Amino acid sequence: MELSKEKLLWMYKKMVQIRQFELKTDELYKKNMIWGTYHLYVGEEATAVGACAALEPTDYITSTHRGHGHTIAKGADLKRMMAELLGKETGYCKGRGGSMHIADISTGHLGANGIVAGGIPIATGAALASKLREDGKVTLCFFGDGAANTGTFNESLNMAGIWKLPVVYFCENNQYAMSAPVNKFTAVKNIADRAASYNMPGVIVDGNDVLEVYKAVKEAVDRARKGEGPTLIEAKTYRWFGHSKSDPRVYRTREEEEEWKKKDPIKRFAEKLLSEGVATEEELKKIDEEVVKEIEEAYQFAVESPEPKVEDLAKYVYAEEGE
Amino acid sequence: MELSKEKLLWMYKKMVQIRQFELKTDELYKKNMIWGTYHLYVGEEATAVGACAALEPTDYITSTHRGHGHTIAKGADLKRMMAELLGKETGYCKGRGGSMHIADISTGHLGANGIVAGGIPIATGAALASKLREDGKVTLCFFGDGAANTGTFNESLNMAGIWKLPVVYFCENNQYAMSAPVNKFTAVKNIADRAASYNMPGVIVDGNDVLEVYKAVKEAVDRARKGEGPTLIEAKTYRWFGHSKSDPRVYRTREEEEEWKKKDPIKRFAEKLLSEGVATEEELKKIDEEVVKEIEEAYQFAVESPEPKVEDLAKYVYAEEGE
Amino acid sequence: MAEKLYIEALAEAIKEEFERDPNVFMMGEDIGIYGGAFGVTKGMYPKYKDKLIETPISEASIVGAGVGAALVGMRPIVEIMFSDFMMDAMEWIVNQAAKLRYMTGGQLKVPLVIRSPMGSGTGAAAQHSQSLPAMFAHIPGLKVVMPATPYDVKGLFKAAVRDDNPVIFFEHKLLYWTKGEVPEGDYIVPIGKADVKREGKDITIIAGSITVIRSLEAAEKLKGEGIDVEVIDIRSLSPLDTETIVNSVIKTGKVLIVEDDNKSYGWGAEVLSRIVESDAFDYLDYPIQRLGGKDVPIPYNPKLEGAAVPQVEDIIETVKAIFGKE
Amino acid sequence: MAEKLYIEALAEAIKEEFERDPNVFMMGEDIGIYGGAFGVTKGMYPKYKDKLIETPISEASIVGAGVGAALVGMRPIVEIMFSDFMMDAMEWIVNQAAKLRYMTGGQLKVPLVIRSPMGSGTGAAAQHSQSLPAMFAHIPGLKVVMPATPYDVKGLFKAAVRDDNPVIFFEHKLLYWTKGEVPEGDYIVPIGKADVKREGKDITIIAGSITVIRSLEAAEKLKGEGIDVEVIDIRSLSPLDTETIVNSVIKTGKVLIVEDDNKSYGWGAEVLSRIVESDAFDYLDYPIQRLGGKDVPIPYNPKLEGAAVPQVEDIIETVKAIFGKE
Ligand SMILES: Cc1ncc(C[n+]2csc(CCOP(=O)(O)OP(=O)(O)O)c2C)c(N)n1
Ligand SMILES: Cc1ncc(C[n+]2csc(CCOP(=O)(O)OP(=O)(O)O)c2C)c(N)n1
Ligand SMILES: [Mg+2]
Ligand SMILES: [Mg+2]
Repeated sequence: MELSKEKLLWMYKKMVQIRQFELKTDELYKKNMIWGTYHLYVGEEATAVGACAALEPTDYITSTHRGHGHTIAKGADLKRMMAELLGKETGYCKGRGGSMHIADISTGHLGANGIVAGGIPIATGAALASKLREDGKVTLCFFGDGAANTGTFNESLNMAGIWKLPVVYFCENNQYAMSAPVNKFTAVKNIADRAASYNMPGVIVDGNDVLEVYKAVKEAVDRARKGEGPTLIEAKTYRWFGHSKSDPRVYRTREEEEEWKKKDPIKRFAEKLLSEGVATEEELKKIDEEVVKEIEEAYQFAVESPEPKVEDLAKYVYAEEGE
Repeated sequence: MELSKEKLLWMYKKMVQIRQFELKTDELYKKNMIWGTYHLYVGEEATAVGACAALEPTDYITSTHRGHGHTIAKGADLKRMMAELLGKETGYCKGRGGSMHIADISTGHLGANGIVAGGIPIATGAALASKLREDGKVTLCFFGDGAANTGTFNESLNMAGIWKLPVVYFCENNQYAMSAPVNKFTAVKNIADRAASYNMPGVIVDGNDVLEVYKAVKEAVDRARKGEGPTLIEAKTYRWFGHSKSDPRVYRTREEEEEWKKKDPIKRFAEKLLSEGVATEEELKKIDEEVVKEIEEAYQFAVESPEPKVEDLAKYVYAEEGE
Repeated sequence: MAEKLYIEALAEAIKEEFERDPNVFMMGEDIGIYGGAFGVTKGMYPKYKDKLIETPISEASIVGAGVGAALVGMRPIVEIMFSDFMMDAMEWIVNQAAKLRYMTGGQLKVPLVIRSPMGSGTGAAAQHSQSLPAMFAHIPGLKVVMPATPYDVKGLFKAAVRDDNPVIFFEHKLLYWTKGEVPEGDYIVPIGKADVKREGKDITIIAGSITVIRSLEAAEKLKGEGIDVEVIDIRSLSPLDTETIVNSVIKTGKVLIVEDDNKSYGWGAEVLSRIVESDAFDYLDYPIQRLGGKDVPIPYNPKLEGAAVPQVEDIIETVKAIFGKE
Repeated sequence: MAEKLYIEALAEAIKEEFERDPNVFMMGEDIGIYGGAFGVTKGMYPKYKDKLIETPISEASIVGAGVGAALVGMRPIVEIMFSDFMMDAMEWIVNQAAKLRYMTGGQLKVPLVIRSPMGSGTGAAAQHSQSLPAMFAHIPGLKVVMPATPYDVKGLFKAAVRDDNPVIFFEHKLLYWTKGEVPEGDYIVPIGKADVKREGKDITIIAGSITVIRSLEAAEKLKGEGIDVEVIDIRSLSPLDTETIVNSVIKTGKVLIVEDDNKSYGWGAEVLSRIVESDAFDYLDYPIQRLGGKDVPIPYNPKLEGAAVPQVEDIIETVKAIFGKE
């Protein structure tokens, strides 16, 4: 493997962080500690981590309703994420946004979005800004298979195509948009095939293989940074849990789920790291334990944090002068 | 030619009607007799006529801001069209709609539309209705090259693709969307290539050859009627005049315009009819003269028609019960 | 009469309309086997398979295709999963559905129902919690209703489906699991008629959708304070039943308008204006009060979220203040 | 001071902002060599080539990309060719631009200007003629302005570009070719301040955009009738300058609100409500009157079109009726 051990273990750790963060989220929801809804990322860890590993810290991402994974992979603080889920003043959104709206401008994260495809034009605009300013930044736009059927997919990819914007459209095809199977609701075999409509390369990757994801994104990012324009990448993966908090998954079989769970991206990566001698079992175990501790700390931080004050309800509606 | 002489001469006549109607419109506008704006169809006669010739009278079309040609080709009454342009109570829209909103439900014309791509979802919905009711009707959706970059293009063609709707998406690529050259604003060489994204055939035709247009549309309509799904057809053509009433055409050269005018669809068709012995010069001349008379009659009708009454301003906002 | 949940009454109305008219069908995301995000079509799937057209995530074209199907004689019901997502379809609501009839001089008609849950109170934050009926009521050509009770939701839904105009049909999320009496079989609640949900002589509360329920609760509690509250359920914003409102105001002389929309430029302003412009004006013995949503996006934190829209306590306090009790 | 056309003053403001701040640029359809549908950017093209990003017909993504560029520090100006087409971009205006700051607890900001011509009077019919600022004023997080004069359009445009919030900037089409005094160089007209465009003591007319011009003309003619009209240009709907309005009403005791929006659920209702809720209420010696657009889509025929919105004659008649002159 061409990547340094440090980087590889960073990737491993991020994937484990995501998994553990999501499991904790689910636990807290079931304990009635999380308000509203949430969309778990479990099973898709390789896509966020592989993609973000190919970015510079100053590069931008846009995320989705299923955004915890992207947010962690781009480098956000688990404490402030957890605090946000608990609606606390110390959260990334000061408790105003919750699960679907976490942004972290310090790591180039322009925001999760409650609107399907919400990030597609936003990423396009961020990339346009980079082109106008020649700041050398690349924007990576995460979106789901369902988002590929929305209007702005056509509009924005066309814009990126004609302007050769430094943007990577990264489709996480987890086989379903809520209850809608991708092959029944999408009139094309591979979403990546739609790239041909926009004068950009279309690339399909195994979304459960973090290194394959990394490689494809790295190539696309390099092209983008060199001014050669956008790429559409489709990563085939699977969400293990229901769409959101209360989804009995009547639209798919338990067998199908089991098939995909066999392709667990974390397990696969761990096995690769071990078999290629990059890391020992102890090293990985140590990481796993570190993560458990971090998640626990994040949880403690969140629980102990204060709630926003009701009298501050109207704060942040408008930016004040000089803010 | 496989088509009957009667049909061929009908096609010729329709093309001439469109041309003459538009020239009269331009004249009336310059005499300040037409309010608002209008979008001339001159140069594109072969696309409307070739396409509508392939439809049954009970089939549906949706049209655009540049809709006079489609409306005439689908069989509308020139008198009521002209009356509409003059804002008269006898017009198709009782003077409420004007150039951009003519519909003629009696000929299956579901309306011109002032919104670019306005007809795309509407046609899709009409075709969905036909599929649900199994009424054997086909909907043909006219739209411009500019409309192919809008959001609903992606949404609607995807829907038609997954549901195999009886609809023909007919793109009149007249090389410009207002001042925007298609090759600069569309990130794909041929708009028809986008069909691949929607599991439907994409067909490119010479939009200045009425018979070629007819043939391609006929094939698509037959497929649609048999339940084999939608088709995307791109007809390459050119508008001779400015985009709308007052466009000095600074975005293109007079030479380019002259090149295209050499491919005058009416002249080409006339020559073909003559050279293949379908019609004599006298026959065509007779048609030309008939049309001049019809246009003049339409004009007289329009001029002599009453205006809507101001006290009827709020009529037609809502359908009343039992209407 | 049987007690039913709001969501049951609505589902009943949908199924009865499916049965009544072969032209009625429904389009929307996840409305098939999943039963819709709020479960309105749950259990309909095997039986009404042909009536439930499940769509990709394409709000603009879902509504646009609804318009197209309506133009050729169908009577589509479009479900928009959260009414916030109507913003993606505004073109097809405002520029197409609302105007096609007028623009064609009465040639076309658009018998389309767009039904959608609105409102806050579920922790879904700013993009999934708005109450925006006032925006739609501003557009001529649309009818806008927001039934508050199981009885009304069934009757108004049937009226909406049978109406030859586009009807925007708002269902507040928190109403789905409320109960009330619902007759078996067919009945209509006419669009454009307000309803006196509670008679009273001291003050008129004008409310709509969820705020009707909250106002009724407040009214019960205010009885203990000796204040006899009349609660008018506006039900339909467009057309607006000014007459019922005016009659009540003439009777009570005091008005509180309670709306779930953001207060500024909300529907309460129009209602207030109509009262001021009416004969009732001279009967007012206290300035008209408006209690509306705060002018903020809906926050996630539950305490903030609750504070963003009028609650029962807010209504009670405001009424008490009007009567000088505090 | 030089007399300039509204459209010239606006173009001047755009160019000066281009020069002032490298982060300012403009996106829109046909804004390059064509100069925009109404000619606002005519002649800018060769010099400001890099500042004028011409887009495909993709309103949703034009606004959405504007939001994205704004998030990373640019100050985009988006031209929507006709404000009716904002309906295609409502998602990006209402659910994104207006809310991103709030939803992220103040982390993000969206310094975006969306400017667009509105209104009827050009025979463009229902889909190209609406005045809808009230819809946008209902959404917290947006600022909404509609300058009526060349002076204001330049100053307010600069304020809008420099504002850190999304500003919806409405230009009535019929104003482009009106004239007025415009200073050279930089000046700001603050957002959120109404302006007394004409002082008078007998009645307050509250108007915005085109209706300001019509009200001023009416006021001149009413002078001959011995009626001294004060005309307030509301300028900004959000924030709304209640204070200036209230002060004027206290002075005159009579109010006519004249709006180009459809009257029902228009901005006039909010202004009326604010007056009723204010101290000015007790100073009213005549019921507040609203003159608004008729609740119809804008028709094509010029006579019908003219009748659909308040004209100078309508204003004069209404004022005269208030003073019992007819
Ligand atoms: C515009 C819009 N329509 C509908 C929804 C409701 N919704 C939220 S997530 C979702 C499915 C998204 O599927 P996909 O894009 O594949 O992402 P995934 O959930 O699979 O990660 C839907 C329909 C929404 N949030 N926004
Ligand atoms: C949604 C929308 N955006 C912009 C416009 C303004 N407009 C009218 S026609 C037109 C160009 C359309 O180009 P095309 O689709 O190629 O049709 P053509 O005019 O060439 O026939 C534009 C931008 C509009 N009417 N609707
Ligand atoms: Mg998915
Ligand atoms: Mg074109």
